[in-house]
Parts: sequence; C-alpha cells; structure tokens
Amino acid sequence: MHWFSEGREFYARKWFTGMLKAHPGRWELFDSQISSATLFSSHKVTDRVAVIISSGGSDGPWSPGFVGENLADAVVVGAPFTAPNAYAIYEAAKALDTGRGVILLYNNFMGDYLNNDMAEELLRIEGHRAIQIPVHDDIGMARGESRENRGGRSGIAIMTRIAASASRAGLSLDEIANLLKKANSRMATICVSIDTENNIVTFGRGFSDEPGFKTGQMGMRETAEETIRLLTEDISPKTDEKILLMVNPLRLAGYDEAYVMGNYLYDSLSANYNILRMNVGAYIHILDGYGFTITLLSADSELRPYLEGVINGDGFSI
Amino acid sequence: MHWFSEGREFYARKWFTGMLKAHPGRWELFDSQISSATLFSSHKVTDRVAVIISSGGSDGPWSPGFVGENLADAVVVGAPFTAPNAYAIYEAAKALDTGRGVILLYNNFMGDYLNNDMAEELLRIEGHRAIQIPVHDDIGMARGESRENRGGRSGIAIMTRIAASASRAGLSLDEIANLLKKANSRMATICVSIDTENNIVTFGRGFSDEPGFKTGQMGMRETAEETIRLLTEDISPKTDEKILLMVNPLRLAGYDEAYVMGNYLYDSLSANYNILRMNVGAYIHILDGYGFTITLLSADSELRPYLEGVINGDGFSI
Amino acid sequence: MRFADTTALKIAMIEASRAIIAAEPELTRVDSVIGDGDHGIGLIEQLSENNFSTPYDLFHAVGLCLVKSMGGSSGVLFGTLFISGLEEIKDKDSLNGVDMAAFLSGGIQGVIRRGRANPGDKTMVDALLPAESEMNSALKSTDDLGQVLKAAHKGALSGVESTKNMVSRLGRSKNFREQVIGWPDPGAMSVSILLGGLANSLSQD
Amino acid sequence: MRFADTTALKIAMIEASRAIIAAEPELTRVDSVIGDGDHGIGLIEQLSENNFSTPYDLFHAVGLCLVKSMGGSSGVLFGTLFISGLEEIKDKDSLNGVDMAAFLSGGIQGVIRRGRANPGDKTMVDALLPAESEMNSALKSTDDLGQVLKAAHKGALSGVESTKNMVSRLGRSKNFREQVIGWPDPGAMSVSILLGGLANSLSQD
Ligand SMILES: Nc1ncnc2c1ncn2[C@@H]1O[C@H](COP(=O)(O)OP(=O)(O)O)[C@@H](O)[C@H]1O
Ligand SMILES: Nc1ncnc2c1ncn2[C@@H]1O[C@H](COP(=O)(O)OP(=O)(O)O)[C@@H](O)[C@H]1O
Ligand SMILES: [Mg+2]
Ligand SMILES: [Mg+2]
Ligand SMILES: [Mg+2]
Ligand SMILES: [Mg+2]
Repeated sequence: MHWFSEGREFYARKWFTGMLKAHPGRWELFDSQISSATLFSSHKVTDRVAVIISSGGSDGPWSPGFVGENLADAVVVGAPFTAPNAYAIYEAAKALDTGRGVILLYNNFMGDYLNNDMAEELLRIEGHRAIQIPVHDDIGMARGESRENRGGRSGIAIMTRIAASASRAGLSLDEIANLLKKANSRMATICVSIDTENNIVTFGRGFSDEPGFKTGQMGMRETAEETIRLLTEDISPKTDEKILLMVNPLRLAGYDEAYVMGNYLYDSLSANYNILRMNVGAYIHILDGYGFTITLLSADSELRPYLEGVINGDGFSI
Repeated sequence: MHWFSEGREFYARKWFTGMLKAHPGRWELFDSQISSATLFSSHKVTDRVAVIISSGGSDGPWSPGFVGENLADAVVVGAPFTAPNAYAIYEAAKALDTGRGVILLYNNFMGDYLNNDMAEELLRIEGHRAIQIPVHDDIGMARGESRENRGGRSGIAIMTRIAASASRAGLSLDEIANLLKKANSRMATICVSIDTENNIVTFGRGFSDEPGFKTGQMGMRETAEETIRLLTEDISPKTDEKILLMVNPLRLAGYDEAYVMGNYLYDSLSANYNILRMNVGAYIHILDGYGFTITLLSADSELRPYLEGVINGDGFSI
Repeated sequence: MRFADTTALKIAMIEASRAIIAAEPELTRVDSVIGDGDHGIGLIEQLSENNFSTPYDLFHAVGLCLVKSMGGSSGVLFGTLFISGLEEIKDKDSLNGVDMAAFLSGGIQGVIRRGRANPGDKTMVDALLPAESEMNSALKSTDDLGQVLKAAHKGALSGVESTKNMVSRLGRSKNFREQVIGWPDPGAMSVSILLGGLANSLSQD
Repeated sequence: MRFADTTALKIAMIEASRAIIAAEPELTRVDSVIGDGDHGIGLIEQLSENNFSTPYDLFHAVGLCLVKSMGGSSGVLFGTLFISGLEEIKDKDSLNGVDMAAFLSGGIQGVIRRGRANPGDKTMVDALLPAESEMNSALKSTDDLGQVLKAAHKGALSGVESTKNMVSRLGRSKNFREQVIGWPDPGAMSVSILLGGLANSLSQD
C-alpha cells in the first residue's frame, strides 16, 4: 500500500514538505521528529482557545488538510498507522496556548488516547490548561460496551469544524469542551462496505479491517434504509434536533457514487427526521475497499451555530 | 465496480440529485434524459462567453464539481464511461449563450468528439457561435502520432480553470479559444502506476487501462525524475515560461502519498525550470489502481493571468 | 416493393429497430470485448408513438431520436446517417430505390465527414461503403426499393465480415489493437442489421 | 551487585536496550499478528551520547526519550514506567534493591493509572504485576539489587507466558480477539526483555 522507498520514519515530514510547496504561506512546519511531524496554520491564534488535532498518518485530508483558516490551528501526525508521540503534542500545545487553553482532539484509539493523555499531563505540570476530546463515533466497534469505548471514525471531521468555529466565536475552553462532548454523544458513524460483484453489504467493518456485525445481499435503497435505521437507533434524535448527514466514500468508491448513495440516504433520513445539511466528500480516506462511512450528528440549537456556512479546506469543503 | 441496483441509465440524474441535496442553491439540474444529465451553475452567465464541459460519467470532481462560481457554467454527463449525447450539449449551450458564444471543453475521446462536434453543428445552424476544444494531454496515448490524436487526461481540470477565468475577464470567444489552444499545446500528462509490492513503475497507462509504454523497478525519487524527463521532453518549456505542476492520485493512492510524491516531483522539476505552482488533488479520480497522473503546463505571460489565485470547487481547490 | 410511403417506411423502421434490439446481447458481447459494452441500448422504441406526414419527417425524427437518446459514438453517427441525406428526399411522399440510395449515400458521406474514418479503420464505415457500392450496382438494373435495400444489406454483410481481420485505428478500441482481431466491429454489425431489417420489411409485397 | 551508581545503571540501561533491539524482529513478528508491527523500533540508542549525574537524571532522560521518539502505545507507556516512580529515588546517588523496587512500583502504578488496563487484558500490565510481586517477595530476604531484579525478571517471564492464553480487551488487538490466542503480548515481552537486560547487567560483580 505505501510506496516509500525511503522508509516510513520520515513519512510525515515528507508529506508536510510537499504540502508547503503546494500551498506556500498557508502552513508552517513547526517540528518534525523521527516518528511524527507537526504542522501549524499560518493564521495565528490570538486570544482564543487553540485547537490541535492529532492522528496516525495516512487518513486523507483529515487530519492535516483540516489545519488552516477557520479550521484547526495545528496537527500532529505520527508514522503511518501509529499515534504521534506525546511530547510532540505537548510542544505544539505549549507553543499555541495564548492563555485561553487548548483543545486536544483525536480519534479514540489506544495509542492516540495514551499520548494525548500524557501530553495533557505534561501541559498541566507547566500550568497550561488543555482538555482532550477523544471522538468515539464508530458504532461498529465495542458493540454492547459503553459509548466511550468505541473507536473514532469520520465524525472527527465535523468535530474539528465545530471546535474551530466555537474557538473563533470566543467561547471558553470549558464551553468548547462541553459543546464537543455533547456532539460526541449525539454522533454515530458506520462503515458500509460493499462487495459489488454480489451486492453483498457489510455493516460495521472496523478501521483496522475488523469484521462487520451485519451482512446481507441488498441494493442501494435498502442499504440506505438499513444504514439510517442503525445510526438513528444509536443516537435517537430528539424532535427539536436537526441532523447533519455526512457521506464519506472509501477509496474504491468515487465522487459520483458517494452522491448517488447520498441521494438515497437523504431521502431515507428525511422521511422521519429534519435534515440540517448533507456533507459529501472524501474527508477521511483510509484505504478500505468499496463502500462508504456514513455519519449522523443530531444537532440541537446550541450546536447548530457552529455548523453554519461552508468552510473550505485542502481538498474538501465542510 | 459500479453498484447501481437500479440501472446505469439514470445514473447521472441520481448523482446530480444527490449533489443538489448536499449544496442547495449552488447548482440547477437543467435537464436529464435516459443517457445523460446536465447541471448548470446557479451563477448566471451575463454578457460573457459560456463555458460548458462534458464527459462520460464517473470521473471524480471533474466534471460536475467543476461547475460553479469562477468555474464552468454547465456540465453535460453521459452514462458511466459513455459520452453524453450531442443534443443535450446543444440544448445546454443554447440556453446559456448570451450572444458572446460558447466554449465546449472535453477530453479528446471519440464519443466526446463526435457529440460535441454535432452539438457545434446544431448550434451553428441556429446562429449560435460555439468552439469546441478537445483536450489531448495524455502522452501515453497515440505515441508517434500527432498531438491532436492523443486522448485527454487530468489536464482538463486546468483547462477548465483557464476558460472560466478568461471568460470572467471578458475575453471574446476567439480569444478564449486561442488561449486554450495554446495551453493545449503546452501541456502534457502521464499516468504513473505503481505495483507497490515490487516497486515496479509503469509509465503511460491509458485511461481505459491500455498498457503503458515503459516499465522499471525504481523508487520514488527516480520515478519523479523520469516523470519530469518524459513530460518536459514533450512540451520543451521555454525559458520565459513558468510551469504549473499538477499531481492527481489514482484511487488507491491517498492524500498523503500524493503530497509525498509531489514533494519529489517539485524538487526534480525545480532543478531545471521555474515553477509557477503545484496543485495536488483528486481532480479526476477514475478507478485506476495505485499511482498518479502528473501534468505539466508551461505557461507564458499570456496564460499566467488566468492561473492566478486559488479557486475552490466541490472537493478540490485549484 | 417498388416504392414505399411514409407508413410503410415507418413499419420498416420499427422492424429494423426490433432486429437491432433482438441483436443487443450479441452486439453487447462484441462491444464488451473491444469497447465499453453500451452499444445498442434503447434505440428507437418511441417511434411507434408518433405520426409522420412525410419520409423526410420520419427520418428526421429517427435521426434526432438517435442523437438524443444514445450518447457514446454510435448514437451521433447513426443520427448523422439519417440526417445528412435528408435534403435528397425533401418534398417526396414516397421513396423508391433511387430515392433511398440517394438518401443513404448522403448519410454515409455525413458519417465519413464527421467521423473522419478511413476504409480499413474497423468502423461502421467499413459496412457503409460496401453497402453503398452494392446499392449503386443494383441501381443499374432496377429502381425497386426492396431490391436496392437487399443489395445494400448484402454489401454491409460482406463489410462486417471484412472487419474481423482489421485492426482498430479509431476510438476506444484502437487502444486494444491485438485483442480486436477476429471480432467484427459492432458498429458495422449494427449497420448490417439495420439495413437487413429495412430490406426485409420493404421487399414484401 | 548490592547496589549500583549512575554509571553502572547507565551501562545496564544500554545493555537492556541492546537486548530489546536484538529482539526487535521477534517483537515485530508478534506485533504484526495482533497489532500493527511497529513495536520496538528505535528505542534508546541516544543514551550512550549523554552523561547523567544521578539515577534520577538518567531515568528521567530515559523516560522522556521514550516518549519523544516512539509514538504508538508503547512509547508513552514505557516512558510512564520510567517517569512515574522518579519521586522514590530523588536525591539518591546509587540504588539498592529496595530503591529499585520502589522506583519500579511507582512506574507500574503510573502505567496502570494511565492505561486503565486490568490484569488479564493481555497487556504489559500482565508482565508488570507479577514482576512487582516477585520483587516484593525477594525483598523479604535480600536488598541486593541484582537479586531483586532477577526476581522481577522471573515474574515478568511467567507473566508473558500467561498472556498467551489471554484474549485482548484493550487497544487495537482487542478487535482481533480470536487471532491473538496462542501469541504472547508484545508489550509484556518487551517488559521481560527490559528487566532481563537490567538484571543481567546488574547481577554481575
Ligand atoms: N470515427 C468514427 N467513424 C465511424 N464510425 C465510428 C467512429 N468511431 C466509432 N465508430 C463506430 O462506433 C462504434 C462504437 O459505438 P459506441 O459503442 O456507441 O461508441 P463508444 O466506443 O464511444 O462507446 C464502433 O463499433 C464503430 O463502428
Ligand atoms: N491501555 C494499556 N495499558 C497497558 N498496556 C497497554 C495498553 N495499551 C497497549 N498496551 C501495550 O502496548 C503494546 C502495544 O504497543 P504499540 O505497538 O506501540 O501500540 P499500538 O498498538 O498503538 O501501535 C501492547 O502489546 C500492550 O502491552
Ligand atoms: Mg462502445
Ligand atoms: Mg459508448
Ligand atoms: Mg502495535
Ligand atoms: Mg503502534
């Protein structure tokens, strides 16, 4: 899959160096070590909460494409499929904290949790306030366990947007953390992978290719209906909430197919719920066969202001 | 690969309907027939040349994502891998012509040529001025034949941008057509596909999976150098020209890998030439294994004004 | 039939359409190998729902309908085949063999003008040109519509046969040069089925 | 060795590092099956380039170096193992068995606090807890540094053995429950190699 003749260790640095050459002035390479690299937005953090995202490499525009104007302030990326190290996260946060504090946003995998947790501790020791938010939207993982045990999936793209908008609206660290925790509890994602030869659909395949929890032979409409059923069952949208629907194609599915699928999902969802918006795009683009990851966020009036308008990042709009 | 339980005939219509739901107010579905559908930008054409792009379905953001503000005015898309019909192109052009004329932009494949050619004829009969521009940047195709016989590849993303910018700058139909013809003659694209297991690189694989013309075992740096050599050999950049470099990952290559490759390409190109900009993105995203299509456009001072600044489309910026 | 009025021509067009639809699996099979498998889909079923006052109106409608509904290469080329020769039959209420030959020749020239194919490129032109020349030979001894169309069909069939040994030089299939040898060109096959259908319908008395 | 000064401890750390590096292919093989294959890469070569004045400084540097250079889960956990017990050895110029046991116990508690693993979850905790209890038993009869570390190593080895039959309940490998049975936990293995390397170096006289 990865074609790195010169080794995986310096992968994130090469990646980011390419990004800087493509978009001069948009980002700054803050630091890079053997096992991770850090990219800052060139839009400085001034008297507001800083938002730092982090992840193992190789996710698609999320994570580093989500750094910039009206998006996250920095990203720390590890070697491919490896959480970035705690020290790099700590250093980025230290450099960006204006005194208003720092949000550490990541997908809930063990390595990412451990490193962000230690970064939070290192920051606390030096008097910086940081709050970590592990995103756990994947309903395919840890089924039957508590929500907090689940892994993160594509919902983090929306969470990043909310955090960035709330920071720019001047909210305090605690207010932003509470907002993100609410979103986290009202969000669900499922991976729907499809064997196109036989129309066999698998629901709930994991991020690291863990098997799904449900399989059947069905067409697009039925698949859309089942997807919406599984996701709304998880978040039980309230009547005053409006739903953000996000459709993220896996690598073998195209721009066109994501919209065709989106069309079915939209119809199926709107039959019983109010839709806030549908986002279609390759936000998180892990190599993952043919299919989609589909996310619902049930947004109340407190969350909705931070989901207004369209933000353009590198290779996506959300 | 296409998972269309309800048939391929209405595919483009479903696709566009999904797009309208995701971005209300951005586009209008002008017309859709059994074998094609047409999407208009909701930004109206007022006293300038209209730009219409067309293609067989399933290309990625290009083509329909390239319709909108500061981009093309309409797209006509056929069934998957089938050129849209002449009549649909003709009708779209008739509806959009303000009297300043219409550019018909498409990748140079037989079906697309035949249909745009007939559309041009139908328009002429009714007194509309239309000029068709078939893009033929793929140096892997029709080797040894004249440039005009080659197929089109990802360079059309840049051509669309130039046409749209030139139209908004108020240029006449003939001026825009001449500009595009010049760009066409100064542009080259090659598909570089990679067998990652064995580091075997194939140069020149075709749009419909035609075999490449050169194969070898090599790493990223060497691949970048060979790519730049093949492309600059084709366009022989002049000393007063600056080169636009575009890196477009095939479906199995990721956002990260496109930038890592871009980093090598940039270095290799800048060793001997002046670089105008590097664009990295999944502009044309045909299902095509692991690798990249890489484009160079050697832009003189006449072309450069229409390549300034960044335009955001749906799922890309260029 | 020495000549045919609009109604007879319409019936013949419908019969030819049915023949093409019946041949669709075969055409698709051939096109899948060397092209993209979409040849021959949804041709001209709409015909039966309309009335036409002259052969000109009928064939004009056929041509536009093909251009409108098909996409790809063959839709526009078949459309051209029916539209480019229309001038030749303007103001006629019925067509005999001479009229039909003039109409078809005009169409064939239109296809060549648009598609720029040369004989031997393995396209429908390789069925159309032999059809035209057999038609012209037949005209030396008859003006019977059925006879002329039968001659055209015969020419087209031999043209299809000749395409089997050709290497594609145009369109998508040229990029699969080796693979197309032994297979006929699907566009040429469609031409022969079309002419066969017309000849069949219009040579009954 | 009853006790060791900073220099002896540094030499022991380097020996332990070498043991881990030597075991890397084996660790990677185990981790590839149940994890992602990046365990044990680039551990602590930098040690030899620096001088340290106290055991505290040495282990603080070891801990930070692990956190800084590794990424993934094990870097931060091994870092925690070396950092959380530092308070216990503040102001000491050398460590005997009692000091070392206090230092390691502090580290083990830190790993459990951060990682929230329970015994039986198939993690390094399943090597660390038996190491701690063997160490505590040994302390009843000796304060010899080498003896205490040997006991810890023995405990860790039996812990590694016990992880073979466990089902992962934490981290990436929990999602491949069936597949991990029969394989030891790579983090537990690293712990035993680390303690073995230290014991080896520090029980020579
Ligand atoms: N330039 C041309 N001139 C004449 N006939 C052509 C030309 N290009 C293609 N054809 C005919 O069109 C047929 C293919 O039609 P179709 O499958 O609709 O096209 P596409 O390959 O664009 O999908 C070929 O078999 C050939 O007979
Ligand atoms: N929560 C935890 N508590 C204790 N040890 C853990 C925990 N999570 C993982 N480990 C240990 O870390 C090891 C995996 O390390 P590493 O390969 O670096 O992690 P990752 O799977 O994140 O790449 C496991 O073998 C296990 O012993
Ligand atoms: Mg075809
Ligand atoms: Mg076709
Ligand atoms: Mg691992
Ligand atoms: Mg790891």
